[in-house]
Amino acid sequence: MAHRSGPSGFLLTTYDTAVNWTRTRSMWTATFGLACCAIEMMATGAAHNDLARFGMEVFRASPRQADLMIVAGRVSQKMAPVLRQVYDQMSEPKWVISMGACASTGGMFNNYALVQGVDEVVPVDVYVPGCPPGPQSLMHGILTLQDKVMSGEITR
Amino acid sequence: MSIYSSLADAFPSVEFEKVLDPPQDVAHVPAADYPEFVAAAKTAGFDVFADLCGVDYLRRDPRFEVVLNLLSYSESARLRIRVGVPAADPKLASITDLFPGANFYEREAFDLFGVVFEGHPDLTRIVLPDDWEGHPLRKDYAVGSVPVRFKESPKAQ
Amino acid sequence: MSDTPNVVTGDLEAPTTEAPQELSESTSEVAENRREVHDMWVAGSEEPGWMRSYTDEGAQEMLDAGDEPVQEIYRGTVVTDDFIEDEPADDDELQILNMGPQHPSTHGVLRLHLELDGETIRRVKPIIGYLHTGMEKTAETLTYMQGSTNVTRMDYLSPMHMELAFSLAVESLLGVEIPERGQAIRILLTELNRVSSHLVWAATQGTDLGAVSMLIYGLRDREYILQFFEKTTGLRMNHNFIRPGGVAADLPDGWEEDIEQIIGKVEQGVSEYEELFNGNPIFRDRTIGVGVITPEECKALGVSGPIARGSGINWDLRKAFPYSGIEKYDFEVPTGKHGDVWDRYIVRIEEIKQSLGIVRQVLETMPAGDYRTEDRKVTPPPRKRIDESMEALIHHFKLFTSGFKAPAGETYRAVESPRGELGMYIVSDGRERPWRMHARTPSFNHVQALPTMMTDSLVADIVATIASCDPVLGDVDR
Amino acid sequence: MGWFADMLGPFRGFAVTLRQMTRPRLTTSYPKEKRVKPQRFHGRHVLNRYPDGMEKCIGCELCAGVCPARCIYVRGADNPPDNPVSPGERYGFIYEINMLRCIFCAMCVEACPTEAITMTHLFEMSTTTRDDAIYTRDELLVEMDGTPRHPDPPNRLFDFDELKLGSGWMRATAPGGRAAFEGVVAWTPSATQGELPAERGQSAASGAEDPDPDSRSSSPQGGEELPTDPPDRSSSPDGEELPTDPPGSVDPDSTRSSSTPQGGEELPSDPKDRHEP
Amino acid sequence: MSGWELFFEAAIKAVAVFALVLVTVIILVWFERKVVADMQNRLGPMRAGPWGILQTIADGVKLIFKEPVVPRKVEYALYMVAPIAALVPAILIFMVIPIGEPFTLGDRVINLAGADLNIGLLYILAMSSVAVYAVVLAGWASGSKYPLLGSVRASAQMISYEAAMGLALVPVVMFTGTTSMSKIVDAQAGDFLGFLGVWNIILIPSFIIFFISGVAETNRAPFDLVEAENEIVGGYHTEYSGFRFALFFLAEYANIFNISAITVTLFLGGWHGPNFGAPDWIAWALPIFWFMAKSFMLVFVFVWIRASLPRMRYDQLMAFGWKKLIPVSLLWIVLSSVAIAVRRLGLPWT
Amino acid sequence: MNPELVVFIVFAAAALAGAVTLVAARNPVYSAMGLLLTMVSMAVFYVLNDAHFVAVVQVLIYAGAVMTLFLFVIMLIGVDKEESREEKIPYQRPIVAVLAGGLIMLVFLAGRTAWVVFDNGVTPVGTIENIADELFGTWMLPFQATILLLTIAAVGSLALALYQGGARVESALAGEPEDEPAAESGGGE
Repeated sequence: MAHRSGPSGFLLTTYDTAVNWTRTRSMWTATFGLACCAIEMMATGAAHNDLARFGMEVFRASPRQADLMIVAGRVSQKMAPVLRQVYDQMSEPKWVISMGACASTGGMFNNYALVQGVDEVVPVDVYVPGCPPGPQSLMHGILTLQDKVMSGEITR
Repeated sequence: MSIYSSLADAFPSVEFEKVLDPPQDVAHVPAADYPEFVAAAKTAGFDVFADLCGVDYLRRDPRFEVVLNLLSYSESARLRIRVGVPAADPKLASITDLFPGANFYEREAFDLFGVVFEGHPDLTRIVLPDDWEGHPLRKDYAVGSVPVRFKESPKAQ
Repeated sequence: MSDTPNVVTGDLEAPTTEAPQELSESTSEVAENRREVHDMWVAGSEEPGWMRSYTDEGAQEMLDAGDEPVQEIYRGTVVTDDFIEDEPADDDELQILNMGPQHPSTHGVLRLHLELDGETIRRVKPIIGYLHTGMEKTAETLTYMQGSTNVTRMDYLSPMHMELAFSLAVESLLGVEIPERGQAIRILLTELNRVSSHLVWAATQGTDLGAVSMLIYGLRDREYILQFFEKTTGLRMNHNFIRPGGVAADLPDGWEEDIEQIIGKVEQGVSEYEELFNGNPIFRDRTIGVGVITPEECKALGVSGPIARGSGINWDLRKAFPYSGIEKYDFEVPTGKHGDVWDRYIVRIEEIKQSLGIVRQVLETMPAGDYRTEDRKVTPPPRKRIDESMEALIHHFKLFTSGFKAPAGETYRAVESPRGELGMYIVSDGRERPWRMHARTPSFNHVQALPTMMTDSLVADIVATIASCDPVLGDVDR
Repeated sequence: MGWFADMLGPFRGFAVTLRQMTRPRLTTSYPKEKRVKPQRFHGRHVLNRYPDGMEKCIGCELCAGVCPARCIYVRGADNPPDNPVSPGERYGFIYEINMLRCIFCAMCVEACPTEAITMTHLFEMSTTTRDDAIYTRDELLVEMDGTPRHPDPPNRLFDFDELKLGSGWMRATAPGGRAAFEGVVAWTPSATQGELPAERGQSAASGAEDPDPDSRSSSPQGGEELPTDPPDRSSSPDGEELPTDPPGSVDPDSTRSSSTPQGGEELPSDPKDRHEP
Repeated sequence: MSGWELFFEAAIKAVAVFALVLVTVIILVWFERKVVADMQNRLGPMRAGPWGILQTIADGVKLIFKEPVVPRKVEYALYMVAPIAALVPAILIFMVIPIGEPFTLGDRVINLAGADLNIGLLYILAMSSVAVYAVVLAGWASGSKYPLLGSVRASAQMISYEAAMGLALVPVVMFTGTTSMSKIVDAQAGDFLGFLGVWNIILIPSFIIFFISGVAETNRAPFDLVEAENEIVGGYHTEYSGFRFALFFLAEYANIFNISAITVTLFLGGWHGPNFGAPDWIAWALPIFWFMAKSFMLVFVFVWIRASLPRMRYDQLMAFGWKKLIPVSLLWIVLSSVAIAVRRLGLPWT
Repeated sequence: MNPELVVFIVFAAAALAGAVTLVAARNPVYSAMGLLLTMVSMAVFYVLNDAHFVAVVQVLIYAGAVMTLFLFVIMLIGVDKEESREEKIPYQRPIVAVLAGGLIMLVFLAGRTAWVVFDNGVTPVGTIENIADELFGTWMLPFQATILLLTIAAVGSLALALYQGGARVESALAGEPEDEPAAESGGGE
């Protein structure tokens, strides 16, 4: 969609917007809970914060059906290939939220065992600081991602 | 406490040391006596396996030490067993036949310190990938930290 | 097995079947396992070959940034990477299933290597290390002052217990006494933490057995405790609140009402869980007689906590080696008989009630006074004093730049965490950082005991058993 | 009776789930409404100013030293004599926090001798790049009126009510464990927020019967003495007078209500007023 | 009436039924998520349209535009066929369910059902027994182990409960004397004491057995071991993504509604219900309303069960089916046939 | 050209394709699917001939139950194994050729025969009643005897299977070794 001039441009834009809207409203999450952040991710899904409001309570155990991978927790050197593999198994379009200090940069564990930032392994769309980020911080990250998705075009 | 003294009588080569906080005994066991001592401790009542870990006293001889914690439910007593392991030949008998619970702990000590437990059924790396080089909890193994990223710090440039 | 070298390495140029490991006595077994690894790694069969060599037991380093995966995905077409040969069919009955490390019911990143005969499990091998964080190494770089931030992230469901064990160990090295109020606050927070941890267990146990609402209910009731923790410590988890020398701050205003509210909410919640599960025939059938472990096995494997108590071992460190003044409070130690999932369920539910009882006693008998030792080598001076006294300012600077020194020696202190005996072994060389810090974490033993509980049970029993062990992988791998 | 309960057993679970439908829903609809955060909440850091606009940071690097994640980078520089930035000799001319490393343990807040760095209730820090999460001095410094700067002001989720609150942890840890110092205002006033009140009703201060901490032998090294005159009338360390506000009158959770500066008029005469160069 | 005329009528009805199934599923998914949320003190979907009413549409459109990955090891043809094989029986079953009162158009009576087969019940059983193929094929064709486990579980489960389901229907057939769905509905017309419908609900054991088997046939909790997320990841649809997964999703919910609708038709009086003397223009739609209302009430029960019960284990499931449901339904057949015989022929000693 | 003919042609082609698949497919699952396709097509033919009941029973019993069991067994006994291409019967191919020729001749002969069409005015409605009358009236005793025989055969074959390769069948059929669910399943159907 390089050229979007003329009357069809409007249609295409509407089409893009509509599809992106569905994507933001129905972003199914791959369960990639690793450590502390996973517990907060669960808490985000629980009654007090309710991820379901975003249509996101559908945690898919199978990465094939997931749109979003929330890397929740520290990624060890041993886990990194698995992470990459789960990412590869997800079908396009897919997004990654790096939740928490450990996933984003290694956090306070600046040592031999951890991958210092999950963006060394998979492309990350949104970083959520916090250790662990509270449910609302995570939701802010999700909203940031939704903004990002809405502003982009359909890639496929 | 009789449970300690009976052990002390049986093993004159073992040095006992009293610790007050928390009250318990620490046994300094020569590596040669280690499995027999553990077996004796088990029969003496310390039949619960609690903990096993390695320590690297870099500049001391023997350089490594394996620390074993046993527990007695009946006497509410603890026993800490410290065994020196020389750096040149870091080998120690495995006690997995006495305490199956030592299995993972010995693997961990092997993984992180390189202490080889002879007679262990499956002495492989446990927490680190199999192809890892080195034993990270040794003192001569670097922490492996990377510089923290800043905008204006000299390292970030 | 060995005729498909590419399967093992995924590398056309330099095929090798040699597993790069030293001192391994079971290389062939590992290699054999490796061939199967890709089948069931996470969800599917389709693993690009380049990944396989790295994924087998984890990898030390990642691919170069420019290295693209071999796999090409075309929209709507078959993914082809034809250099991987199809494996020959198995003639034996056993099929190998890799559960995890990313599986919804392995509570994090535990990986189980299963040999299945139909749906029956013949052999289990837990593989851990996917969350190895190097905390024991990090602890050697942090001062005792900062140490709590490190240990609190080990067992992320019971951070207070981790902090307490660390603080107790450091205090036993230092030989400082904690004021009564500090001790009472510690007990209050750790017992609340026990409740919140057990609530997460209840949530996961329920949801792993398929009762989806239980996940929400457990986390819902835990939220009240977390809110209190947040009010007290400023953080919902990983509090860094119990420190060597006492606690970081006093309880916030109105804490009594909060505690009353928590007790009310959790008691109501627990009664609801019992209503949901106790009489439910499906739940009973799925838990009674499942995942049995005997007291002898518990002792030999070092299994502690509710699992050991579920087997009938009447052992609780709070009774046997009381810490932090827990002996002043009145509580029972529930035990089971059969050591199955059901008994552990009963024990944990009862422990929630007992802990709430302790919390209520603490609420009633909270002493006044200092909540942190006033040893200036350990505790920073009151902020007011910094302005007034040069000495206080020096203490402040000294403490926050280099921390405090602990006398040389070694110590092992254990507390009863929600999962069992949580010990902290610290070797000090007389400086302000531990020479060696080792955490004896209960989940480590429990994961080790999983094969004992699981062998010859069904696939569905795996999840029930894992959930009833309530392992926290941060606790296992550290 | 027992058999009856047994028979009902399978169905009692249904009653539980059905009962929930009559209960209120607990959900906070986040983008529309936010959870009320407690005073001590550890949020994003800010660098504070004195009421006259001077920066509080003196570039002493205590925060950087104590940070377990090493996520703070500070460089101090001598104050320019003609236009001093901070009241002391030095000021922090580079101050960066890598929020993605930060674990929000608030050790920096405890360490800071001048209360320069405190934590607000801001929690919305998600970024799309790693660099955006590195906060520089410009972003961390509060405005002259004490409002923290936010890197993304047009953000629709921006809540101005949250901005001026915070520093609860600094106040909570100020007594250093001593009951007698609880409720003692021991910090300098900040820009327009004036002198922040002590965290209300620290229970020992309001209810302790131990009147004379000097007689105790629990402070052997410090040799400090209690302040002779209580700096804040409302919360005396002697514990004889109760705080002027009854403890229940203000919801401790409600950060909004307690955010009003209470001691503003006392500022000029405060003895600890260190901001005069 | 020529063959083509019939053909077109059938075609129109088929399209209408398909549309109805789609719309119902869209509402159904939203309904389920809302009800489950309500049972868990939550709000449920809120941000897709008002009260999240467009949630299902968002899900569906998103899935359609998602990349359908086809893993390397699949059996291509069967992998592709399986999702369709899941949806077709679901829609075919719905074809025979009368959703409202027949009305006359010109000189023809048009049934509000796709087709009014005189062997409707058997047809339903046949179709639901074919539905298992989708699950089995999906699991097998995926060429990976979790789906295979799921499909093995599915085939055993669905065969077992098919038997119980069929047996549960025998008393209904005996009671009403027909296997045509519309005639079964007709047999439940009229009321008792002025307000209670004369429904087949008096065959309560049949009703319960049928509903339980129906829950099992649709692989819903507590019988959802086929796709038990905590055990075998996604079960048979683990390897499916994009719109193929959406087809499975659609089929599952269509089946839920089917079971509810069949139960309503067989036991709860179908579209019968009080009309409160409503005017004609509204009385026309009232049967459809009653039908839908009753069906959604049963859907609510589905959701309620899911929110309340833990999942059964494989062996317990089989034991429950073979050792409890089938013997009970056999016993009930005997009892009810005796009762019916007595009602028709009188007591032997009179 | 009426719709019935269209339907017939389509499903006749499907039936043939299914039959060919059944014989030709290497993978037993595909063979089973081919058989399934043929059966369903047959059911459609029954419908075209107004034999609704037979059609439904065809689907219910053969497609629904029997084939599912086939599949179940095929999957459990190693799906990945290909059928052996070895010919075990001597002179297999010539025999098949002769038989095929005979079949084709039969079809031609059948096509030339003048079929007697009964048209006694009996509407196909009520087929169930007719069948039931026949089964439970006229042929009551043979019917029951057949049931008994089939049950015995099922139980016997299972017993044999259990005797030879015990573990497999046990775990295959229920995952519950202590019961004999297989025997029950024979009775239940």
